[in-house]
Amino acid sequence: MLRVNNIEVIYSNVVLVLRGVSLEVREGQIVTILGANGAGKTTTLQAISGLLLSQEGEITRGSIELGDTRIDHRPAEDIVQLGIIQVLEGRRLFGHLTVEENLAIGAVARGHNRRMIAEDLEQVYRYFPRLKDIHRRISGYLSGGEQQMLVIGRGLMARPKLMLLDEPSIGLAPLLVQDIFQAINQINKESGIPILLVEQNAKIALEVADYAYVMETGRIVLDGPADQLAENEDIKEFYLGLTQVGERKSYRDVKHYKRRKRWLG
Amino acid sequence: MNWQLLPQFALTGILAGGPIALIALGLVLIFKSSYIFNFAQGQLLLLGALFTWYFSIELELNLWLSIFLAVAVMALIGFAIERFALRPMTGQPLLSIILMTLGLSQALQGLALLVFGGAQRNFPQIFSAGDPYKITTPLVHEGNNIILILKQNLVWSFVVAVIGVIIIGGFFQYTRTGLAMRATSEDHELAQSTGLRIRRIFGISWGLAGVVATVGGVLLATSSGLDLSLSLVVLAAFPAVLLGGLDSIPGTVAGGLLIGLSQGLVKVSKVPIVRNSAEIMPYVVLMIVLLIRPEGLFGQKRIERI
Amino acid sequence: MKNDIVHLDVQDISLSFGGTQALLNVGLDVYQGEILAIIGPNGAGKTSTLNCISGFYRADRGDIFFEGQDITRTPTHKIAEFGIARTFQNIALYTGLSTLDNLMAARHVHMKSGMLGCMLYWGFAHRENIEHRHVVEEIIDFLEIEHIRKAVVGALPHGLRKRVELGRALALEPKLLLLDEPMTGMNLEEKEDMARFILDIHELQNTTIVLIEHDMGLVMDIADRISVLDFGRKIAEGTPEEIRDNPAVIQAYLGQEY
Amino acid sequence: MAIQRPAGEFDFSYAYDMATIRRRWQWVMLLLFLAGLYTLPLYASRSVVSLVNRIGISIIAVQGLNLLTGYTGQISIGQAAFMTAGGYISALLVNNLGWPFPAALPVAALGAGLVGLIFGLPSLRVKGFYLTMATLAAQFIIPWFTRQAFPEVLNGAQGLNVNVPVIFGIEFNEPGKYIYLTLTTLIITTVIAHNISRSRLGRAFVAIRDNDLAAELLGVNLFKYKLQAFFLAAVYAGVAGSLMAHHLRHINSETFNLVDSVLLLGMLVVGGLGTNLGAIVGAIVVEFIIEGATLSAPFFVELFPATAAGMIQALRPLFFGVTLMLFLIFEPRGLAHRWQLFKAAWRLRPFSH
Repeated sequence: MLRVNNIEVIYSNVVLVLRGVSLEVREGQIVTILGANGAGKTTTLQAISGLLLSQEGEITRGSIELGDTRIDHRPAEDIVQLGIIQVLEGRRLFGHLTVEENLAIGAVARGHNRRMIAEDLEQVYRYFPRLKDIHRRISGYLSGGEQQMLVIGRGLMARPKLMLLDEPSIGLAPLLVQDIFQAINQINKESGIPILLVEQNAKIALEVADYAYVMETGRIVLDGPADQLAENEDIKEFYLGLTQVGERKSYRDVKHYKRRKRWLG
Repeated sequence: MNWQLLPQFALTGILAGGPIALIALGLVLIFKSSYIFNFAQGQLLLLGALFTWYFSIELELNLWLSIFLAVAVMALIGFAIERFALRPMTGQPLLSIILMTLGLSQALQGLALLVFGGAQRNFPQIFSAGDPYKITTPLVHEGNNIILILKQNLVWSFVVAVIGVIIIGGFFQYTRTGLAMRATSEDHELAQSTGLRIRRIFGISWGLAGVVATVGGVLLATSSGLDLSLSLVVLAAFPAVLLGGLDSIPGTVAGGLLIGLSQGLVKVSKVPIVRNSAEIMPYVVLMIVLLIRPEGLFGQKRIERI
Repeated sequence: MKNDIVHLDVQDISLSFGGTQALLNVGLDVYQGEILAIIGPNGAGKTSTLNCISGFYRADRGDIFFEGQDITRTPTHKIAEFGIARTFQNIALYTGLSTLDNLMAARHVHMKSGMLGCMLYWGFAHRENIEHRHVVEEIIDFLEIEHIRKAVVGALPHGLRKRVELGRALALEPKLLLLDEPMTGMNLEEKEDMARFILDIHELQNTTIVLIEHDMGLVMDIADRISVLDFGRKIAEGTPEEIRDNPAVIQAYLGQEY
Repeated sequence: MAIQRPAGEFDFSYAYDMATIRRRWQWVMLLLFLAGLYTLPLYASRSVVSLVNRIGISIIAVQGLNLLTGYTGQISIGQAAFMTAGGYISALLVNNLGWPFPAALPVAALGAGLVGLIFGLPSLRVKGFYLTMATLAAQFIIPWFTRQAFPEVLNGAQGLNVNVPVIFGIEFNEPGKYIYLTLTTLIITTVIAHNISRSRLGRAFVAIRDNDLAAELLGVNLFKYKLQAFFLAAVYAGVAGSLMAHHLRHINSETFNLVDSVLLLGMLVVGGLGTNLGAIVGAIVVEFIIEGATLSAPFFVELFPATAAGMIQALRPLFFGVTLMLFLIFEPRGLAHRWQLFKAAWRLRPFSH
């Protein structure tokens, strides 16, 4: 349903961050993009969601299609109206609004009426019962896990056709990461919303995803069904931190600093 | 102290605080949606009053039609300011935005002088100036009951201001557009990513600010006459906004009334220097509040995270 | 290396904001020269604990002693003078300054020139600038950031900024180093570098280190001891092996993974 | 990269790496430039000399504002109020107590600095808009004080006539002479501002601007340094106010007003915040633009004959306001930044990247 065809992105007219990225998300799939910091994962999401424009970025080549419509060079608001919802990195929420107000924003932005908002709230509370308990709390005081639930819930309120999730696990405890990914999986399986997931935590991402792409310095270097990639030797070594024999390498075994002579005085 | 004057000055002070609160509300309106403190609000006020004067006196239109036209023109000017001056500033630091509105205030003040000239003008009277309301109080001074004298236009300005505040306060708290504005003021990029049309929201809030400014300008001009120094009145509203904590509508109203009251109270004094301090009272009160309760009287404490 | 002298003694501190209990009777003994890791779910109070130690928050109840001195109510900027430095979860560099000036700015507590001295500059302030530049260059060299010495830090990539921030904390010549998630958002290679720097600081300077980190593999590898917080309370403390097998920790934090 | 050295020029010591003026030709250029300025009255017209004199005084005030707003990040719209304080103190010392001007100037500066401290006090607990408002309070309270307090000494709204400075029997009674006072003071204030920016104090200021919470946790006493910034800004304002008062030979509560405060802030932004060059360039450019408003007044009188009398009063804010807005939109980092880019491009020519 979503096709990114060979796009190139330039920031502030000088910095080339994406050099020909192509990828595809099919109906009902969870697709993940893995890669190091600065590889261009977030930029890819922003190119799709139209947020590049507000970051002084520009798609200079290639195209992005949702179904049969081209959506590159459209502003972010229009793309949301088409049903592509991006959940930004870092659990960003409207800290001075209540939980329920935060959720409502997701629907208000798509012009839903009060009845639709009430229906959708029920659905979000079904996925995240914790949010119902705290629906009147000021969201700035929530814990990291609750905030992550809230921002995903806000995305759901917009009745998305496709969700883009940017690093939902960042800075979360292992247990919470599992909870969040379980919820992501459940949302995908029950409501069939396809999800494009950008993630540092390669292990868990490969567990839930159907298909995965690996990015390095603005290029897709590897792609394939998630279960196959999880068995790939390079992925094992560089993304899962395992040694040749499958043992984890210890951080204590890295080379150390040697003091050098300084020549300036 | 001239104690017998206290009730009179206190009450007039509070009533005078009504329009201050309304003007302050125009500031809060923009602040709540776009996190911009509009130093040019005084000039919007001035322009609103000047257009009303132009339509009603120069073009000899019906007064209410003139006000309506002025409101419409000012809403458009509000939109235009947002579109051409503030929108390019999206993402710039606080100082740049403060300076943009300061630069705007200078440019508009100069433009008003250039186009309309600097003379004092007669402004149409909306509320009759004579025939003040008289209230006989149970308080007694030198054998006579103290009688409070309230000018009609002062009372009605106050009433209009209060109505304006209630309408806008309700709009913010209970409508979906109001919610969208509150969200947008917190984080533009996030608001955009959720699909809020932030440009339209900024446009609406600047348009509304133009409307509120016009109403405020007309109310003030009808009681104190119209010349270019009208724009300075807003300087008394800045502290009112801060006393309220910058983003609280009830706080702003209380701040406006408090400032009106403080200005009324010092006039009771027999010491000339205290009596003459009415003009700086807003700022004296502000300094005291900043030192004692810096988040304002009603402001939310910011959540500081590191 | 590690010995039995208590370097930092956090005695049953409690903290609440806006009705939420952030910390409840949290106590920590940090021994001289050890690496103590604090782990726990988000919102468990890890950063709040660091904030209380470094004076950014004031504990409602409880006391904090550093090298035997009560620092519970010491003004925030004085705590740095005692030799406690930290890094931040979300990088908090001086974005408009170069790497070099960020580090020089952190020499603040070691420099002496006052307002008048700085206005006149020549003489003392000048000599002092050069003297401290030596220390700073040493750190730049150690962290391998020579190439970005004069680059404005705001424009640097995430991994390098994290490294400059560590450098800035080191420029304070801390006796106690508080690291708040020094490796979030880093790839494996960057994490290895960072781990190496932390271990080297620890070995070369015998600095006491308190570390918050979510990467359990890393914590297990480099920490001497681990404290686990949950809902503002300490639920466990011990060596990595003990923590790995602690049922309460598995239940609250780790899950069945480890 | 922030600083790129031309090829063939190497650093052989930290002292040399840190030096401001690195080459002999740079010294020569500087001295020639100063010589040109000092001999200005010999070949330039009276109005040019007068303009340069005014620019010089503005630069001093902007330099002070730069320390507070540019380096420390505390936005102030009260700089003109501290100029008022400095101007009045200096006038009283010279007129009423018969002090010589060279003694009155620094004392007026210190006096203004102390007044600045009072209005810096809220910086203990507030920042951003709130602090800006405290400086706006200065802009109301100080002029009000000069109008209302001690009318027998301060002469109310009328203000004071100020004596001409006399040093070694020389009366500095016309721009051609006064400019020497201004230029000499300006050189001293420039050197001091530069020294502050490259030492411990300046780095503490910028630390507060860029991340006050981190700065405090790394040992910077926020309150102390914010107050020092307020003090220094007001000291510079005091110097500028004193120079201007003795130049105009009159001062009242409106000599330096709110519009001037905005103007000074505008100069700083046009030039470039937090750079010493910016304070200088900004003041020059904005003063020239305002001069342009005066020169173009006759043209506008034909268009708007009704406003003929107030034409200059209308054009000055209009020109300044529009300039400021255009700069904010098209060159938000100021001319100093543009100059940096230009220098870098020149060095690397003919390659653009």
